[in-house]
Amino acid sequence: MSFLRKHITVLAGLLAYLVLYAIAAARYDGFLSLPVFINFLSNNAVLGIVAVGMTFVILSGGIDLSVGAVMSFSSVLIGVLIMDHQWNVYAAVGASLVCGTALGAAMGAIIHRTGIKPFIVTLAGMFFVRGLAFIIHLESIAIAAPQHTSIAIMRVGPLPVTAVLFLTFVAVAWYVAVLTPFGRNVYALGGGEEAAMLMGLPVQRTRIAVYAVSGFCASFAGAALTFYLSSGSHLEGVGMELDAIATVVIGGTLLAGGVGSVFGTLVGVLMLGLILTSITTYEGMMSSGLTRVAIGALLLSFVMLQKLLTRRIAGAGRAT
Amino acid sequence: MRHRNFWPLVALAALLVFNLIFTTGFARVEFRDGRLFGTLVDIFQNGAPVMLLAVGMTLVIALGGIDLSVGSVMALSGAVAALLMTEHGQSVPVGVLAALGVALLVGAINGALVSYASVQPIIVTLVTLVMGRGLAQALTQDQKIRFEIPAFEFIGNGTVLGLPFPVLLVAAVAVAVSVLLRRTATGLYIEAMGGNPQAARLCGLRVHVIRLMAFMACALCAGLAGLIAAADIKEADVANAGLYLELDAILAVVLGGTSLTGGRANLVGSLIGATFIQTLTIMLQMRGVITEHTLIIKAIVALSVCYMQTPSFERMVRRLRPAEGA
Amino acid sequence: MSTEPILAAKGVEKRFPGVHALAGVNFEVRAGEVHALMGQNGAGKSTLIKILTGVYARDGGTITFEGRDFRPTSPGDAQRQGISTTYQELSLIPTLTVAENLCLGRAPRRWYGIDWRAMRRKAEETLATFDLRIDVTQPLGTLSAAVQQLVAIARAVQTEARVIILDEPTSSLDAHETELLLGIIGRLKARGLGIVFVTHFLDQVYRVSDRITVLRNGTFVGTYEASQLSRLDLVSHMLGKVPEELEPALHEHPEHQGTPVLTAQGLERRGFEAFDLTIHEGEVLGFAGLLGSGRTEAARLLFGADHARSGTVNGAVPKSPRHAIAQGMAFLPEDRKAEGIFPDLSVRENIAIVVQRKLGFTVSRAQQDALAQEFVTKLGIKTPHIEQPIRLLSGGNQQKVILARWLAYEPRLFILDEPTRGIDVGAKGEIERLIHQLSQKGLSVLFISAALEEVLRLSHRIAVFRDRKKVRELTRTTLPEVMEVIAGEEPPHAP
Amino acid sequence: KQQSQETATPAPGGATPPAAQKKLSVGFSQVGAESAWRTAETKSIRGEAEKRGVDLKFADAQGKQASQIQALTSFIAQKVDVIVLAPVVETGWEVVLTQAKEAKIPVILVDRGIKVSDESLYTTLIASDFVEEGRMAAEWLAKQTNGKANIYELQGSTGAAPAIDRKKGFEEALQKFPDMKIVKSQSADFTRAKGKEVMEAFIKSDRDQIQAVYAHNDDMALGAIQALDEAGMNPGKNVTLISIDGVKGAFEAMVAGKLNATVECNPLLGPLVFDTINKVRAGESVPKFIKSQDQLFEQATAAQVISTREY
Ligand SMILES: Nc1ncnc2c1ncn2[C@@H]1O[C@H](COP(=O)(O)OP(=O)(O)OP(=O)(O)O)[C@@H](O)[C@H]1O
Ligand SMILES: Nc1ncnc2c1ncn2[C@@H]1O[C@H](COP(=O)(O)OP(=O)(O)OP(=O)(O)O)[C@@H](O)[C@H]1O
Ligand SMILES: [Mg+2]
Ligand SMILES: [Mg+2]
Repeated sequence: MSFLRKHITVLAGLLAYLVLYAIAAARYDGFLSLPVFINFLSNNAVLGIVAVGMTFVILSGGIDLSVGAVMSFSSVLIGVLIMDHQWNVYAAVGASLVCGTALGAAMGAIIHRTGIKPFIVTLAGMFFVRGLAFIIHLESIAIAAPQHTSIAIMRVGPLPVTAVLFLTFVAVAWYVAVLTPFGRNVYALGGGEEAAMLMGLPVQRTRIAVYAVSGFCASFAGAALTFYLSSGSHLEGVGMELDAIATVVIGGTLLAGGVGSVFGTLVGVLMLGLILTSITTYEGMMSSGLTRVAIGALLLSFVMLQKLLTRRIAGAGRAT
Repeated sequence: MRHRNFWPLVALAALLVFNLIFTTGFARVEFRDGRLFGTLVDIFQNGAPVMLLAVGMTLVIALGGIDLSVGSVMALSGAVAALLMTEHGQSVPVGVLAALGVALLVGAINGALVSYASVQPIIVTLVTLVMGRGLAQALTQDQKIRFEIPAFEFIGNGTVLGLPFPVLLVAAVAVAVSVLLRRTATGLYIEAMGGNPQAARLCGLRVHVIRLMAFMACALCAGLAGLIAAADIKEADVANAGLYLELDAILAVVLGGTSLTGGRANLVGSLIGATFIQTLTIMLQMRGVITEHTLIIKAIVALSVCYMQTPSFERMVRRLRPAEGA
Repeated sequence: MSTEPILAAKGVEKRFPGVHALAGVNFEVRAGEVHALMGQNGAGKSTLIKILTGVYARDGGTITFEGRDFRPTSPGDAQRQGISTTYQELSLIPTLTVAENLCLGRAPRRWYGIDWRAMRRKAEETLATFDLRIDVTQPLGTLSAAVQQLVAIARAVQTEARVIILDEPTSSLDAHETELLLGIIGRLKARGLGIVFVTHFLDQVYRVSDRITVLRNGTFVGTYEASQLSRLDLVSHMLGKVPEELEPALHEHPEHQGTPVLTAQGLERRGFEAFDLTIHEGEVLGFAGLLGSGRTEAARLLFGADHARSGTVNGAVPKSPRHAIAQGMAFLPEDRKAEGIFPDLSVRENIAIVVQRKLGFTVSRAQQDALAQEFVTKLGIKTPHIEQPIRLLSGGNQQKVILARWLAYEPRLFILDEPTRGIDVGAKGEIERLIHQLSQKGLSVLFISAALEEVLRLSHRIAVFRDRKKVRELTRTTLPEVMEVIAGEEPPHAP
Repeated sequence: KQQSQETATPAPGGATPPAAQKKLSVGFSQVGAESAWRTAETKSIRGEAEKRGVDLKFADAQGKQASQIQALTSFIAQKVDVIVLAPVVETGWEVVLTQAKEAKIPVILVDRGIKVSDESLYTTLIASDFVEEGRMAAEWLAKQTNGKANIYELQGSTGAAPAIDRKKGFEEALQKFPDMKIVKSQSADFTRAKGKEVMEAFIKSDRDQIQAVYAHNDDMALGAIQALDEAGMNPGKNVTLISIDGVKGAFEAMVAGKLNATVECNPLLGPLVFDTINKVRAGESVPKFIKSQDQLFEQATAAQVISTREY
């Protein structure tokens, strides 16, 4: 009972996901198969990794609009380092992770030191990083290095490398969120910043770390993107911040902070992937406009279904 | 205590002074064809949509919400008006009213879902962001709709008393909203709801209705902005109208000093913020700064202006000039 | 008890814009002593505590801790050095579970990370010392204010500290919990800890404290041996004048015969047994019960703040607070921070928000100013000006503002859930007099308070709650009788 | 079930292939519907498919490459006969195209090339040459202004391939004309509103020096014309304007004498695409790059051509 109550939103989300998946499977041939599901995982891995980082930020009561830009930046940087400077793939990825983490930490530090709202700092960060990415390379850049390609086509069992990375991120993030003091401090920070400070928790360190984590995840997603696309791309990151926020919130994490879970985010990512794929690819609507309307409608019905299930299972909670 | 708009004004003034001195052609204002021309006029004319959005957004943010759908509402309202007036041969007033009606409807949907279904505002408006533009695209079958309807174009670039009509429209809306905020109980109620919705309910405020109205007002502003944007270029461009403008509007509101957590509305600040953004954009265009650098400059400037409004900046100023004191 | 102070502050200064909150305050606490910090609302008690624990930086003065100069940079810093605190405004995380709130920052760990099971056990044990047996895995925010306060206290006393500071820990506790807390304070004192204790309840002060420091208006009045300071002297030190009367006049307790202003029938919600209730014109009805007995819940049902599953109030299903207010009801919620104040709004706006409905749609600043000014004077609200954001006021003064909000509206029935919480002696007397006056004017009051004597003193009639159920109504009763009913040691009540 | 239904519907009208032969199924992954040009392209391909009784699976990627890759994987899973791809970006296609190749599905690229190490990953590219378009524009402008002009450039979206190539081609061709110089160059995001705004800024700062405007697409040029008009600067006469795409609005502007020339970038690729598909399926060899016919239109011819413009 207590387990059910505690994870109600995620469970409701999962249930709603299964319902929609069942409908899609009934509607489209070949939807209900392992390869299709694995495709979901790998196709949404990049967004998923970004969303994992975003989960921490939102749990802490903040928001990070720079993730898309950081991701693009990191992928372009990796491309430039490998193609123009003949770096080793691992070194290039490492360098981009360092850059991404540093950018995130810098934003966290600015937020903490100056008291400017995260929304603005990370919005400025988004502009800044996007500008930076254009400066290091104006175009998207194709990556064709044997070492890189060999990683890109690697598979673990039936899973492509990006899917593996995504699942690993979810697992590690779950561990960090639930079983480490840092994770709990993030929840506390989101539940009440002043209270957390008065309770003697390391508010400053936690906050800076949260944005650093988000920067790390975003730049890792950039690396995953290069494996997925074999290129460093400016374009893929545009608008990704909203997608990431949407998946996190769909997964039951409160935008106000303090409540939510990493598994919720996993459900959110799968959900968004399901909606987008089934509408744009399987349904194959001829009108771009109607496609968007359908995406929105499905998204909304998912959220409503999730709400309904939550209420049904939990019963009317204390209204206060 | 300094006036709350002190620092935003200082920033804007600094920017203007810089441009008047260093940007060639910035200071020039001329009177031609019964109308004022010049960069200073352009700032307000081109900035009109964002200013309108900022006005509406101020209400929603003060209430503790956020509205991401404004850009899509712009596209939708422009498309509806253009469609009615071109393909369905309706008169201008009918087109305008219908467009605003559609905008209001979207606002009502936003408000209702936030209020009655208690879905988080960011999710609701993200959905309407996607659907709104989609609907506009579906209505126009992905086509741009061009028109030559002088009466309608007037909304975008007509002249009244030597000033562009959009500027006057923004002024009128701003005055109306500010009267609503400061001279009626609405402002008090909205700020109360943003500050503590639970307490607001226990004080007998009609929380649902107020929320609904705020989202509708915001959408109405967006609808007007959409009309201006379409009328200005004589074309309803569903794919691009208002694209990403929600971010500009939110930025304007925050630059103006309204806290994103709600509880306080600073309308004048938002207008200053919008003016600031537009001035910066025009300046960068006039000086021929390339996009890469534009992005970086924008980032740094926005951060600095926000920093000027924080207590930590205030402390620094006080330390630098102890004589000034309180 | 040694006479060497562990923690000593000399000449502490603190200024806020427009307020000189502390002007040369001296304060010290010794090992093995309970030191009460007393003063009216806004005297500067909480500010002093926040300076001692690193929330605010001081503008002047010296503080030494165990003989060394002490400049804590944050509450966490102070905690690590050995000062553990519960602040006046609840400072816990409502979204986390009870167990986590108790253990945050010092959770038991195993090789793989946080040991949740051990944490739960530890939490249960800790709370057991307060006779609190609740499910520690539920989110703290769903529990009543009293439970939350207990958790905060438990968290503070659980650590290895040398000084423990408790800012109004008993403001929402019942007699029983207070008793337990005082017992625990005694034990800590015996272990040689220094304890700072802030409260507005004189009884409690005299029960446990060794010395008393009095602040008035941010200035230091003096430190006294508790045994050598009479109550009257203490109060006159606090007020700066000899009080007219310490205890307000007791009510006559006639059987009340006015016309009913509120009749509730079969009001019920999940887990809360249906109850009937009538309040008459000019009557003060008290609610009595233990912590969690359902007094707040019942009041909220009457006001329409929570949704009733069935039942009627004045013949109709209670719809919403708005509706109740339109019928002339007022509701002062028990959780000031979460449900009472609009933190960023000014004192004026906080007062005007309800009455604005009567004043009309257009706002007249002059009218609002006059109104706010009137109540600031009448209730003695301490604020630099009426445009001050309410969150900058001291706790007690915030409470007064919320009370003013409802007084200004002039309702027919006041539902006051713990109106005297955190209010100083002078103001408490003032509020009791006010309630008395209201009832004399023919207005009705539903009065809930954790202080049973208060309820008894003021009410014409008392409804007793137990286990989320209304069990009895009592008139012309005595303290022992009420306590008996509350505890449930009477034969089952026949309907 | 959706798909079985679709295939079950009898193909309409004349061009129906013999009943015995299975209907040709083609998967078409389109970028989105961000411009009139794009919608015209979609329409053309869809219309042609209908005409020829081809079962066309259409996937709108909403501007996202990930979406396109997903579409391609699902086309492969559904075993279509041919894939037509209008790539969002040039890079990042190796993996999915390798899958297509393994499944022996020919891939035909339309309107934009891709960068892959192995050219055999796609069968052919049917597109305009953006660099060539830029070159044509430059040469025409040089001729028109006698090799001497202050040019103001309105770029497309920063980082977008057409913007980069059209700029590159233009600048390359200008090398030959030392007196032609680009004074200012700003991104206007391919939109009319931005085009107007940026042009206004140019006018305010360098009003008297503006002699020529080069816009990377017609929409921006139309916006610029409006700005010039409002400033009383007589576009098309005092200021020479050239843009690329050749949408109907551009022809209208030329007829009105406000735009001087436009380089057509033809989106009506439908017939060409399906002709090529037929060739490929018949085993004929096709060139790696099939250039669609781009030509330059001037004011003089605009009036005659305008009636034939479909988009
Ligand atoms: N952050 C602040 N900014 C401005 N004024 C403040 C601030 N904090 C406290 N004050 C003012 O300082 C004075 C002392 O407040 P404090 O909270 O210390 O009183 P207190 O003795 O704890 O009162 P109470 O019994 O009501 O809790 C009050 O007048 C209050 O308004
Ligand atoms: N919807 C609900 N579901 C489960 N428990 C609830 C619900 N509502 C209230 N409770 C619990 O019921 C008990 C009654 O709460 P209430 O706040 O009314 O008590 P009270 O008599 O006012 O006591 P106090 O305020 O001193 O804690 C509390 O323990 C509360 O946590
Ligand atoms: Mg206090
Ligand atoms: Mg209670």
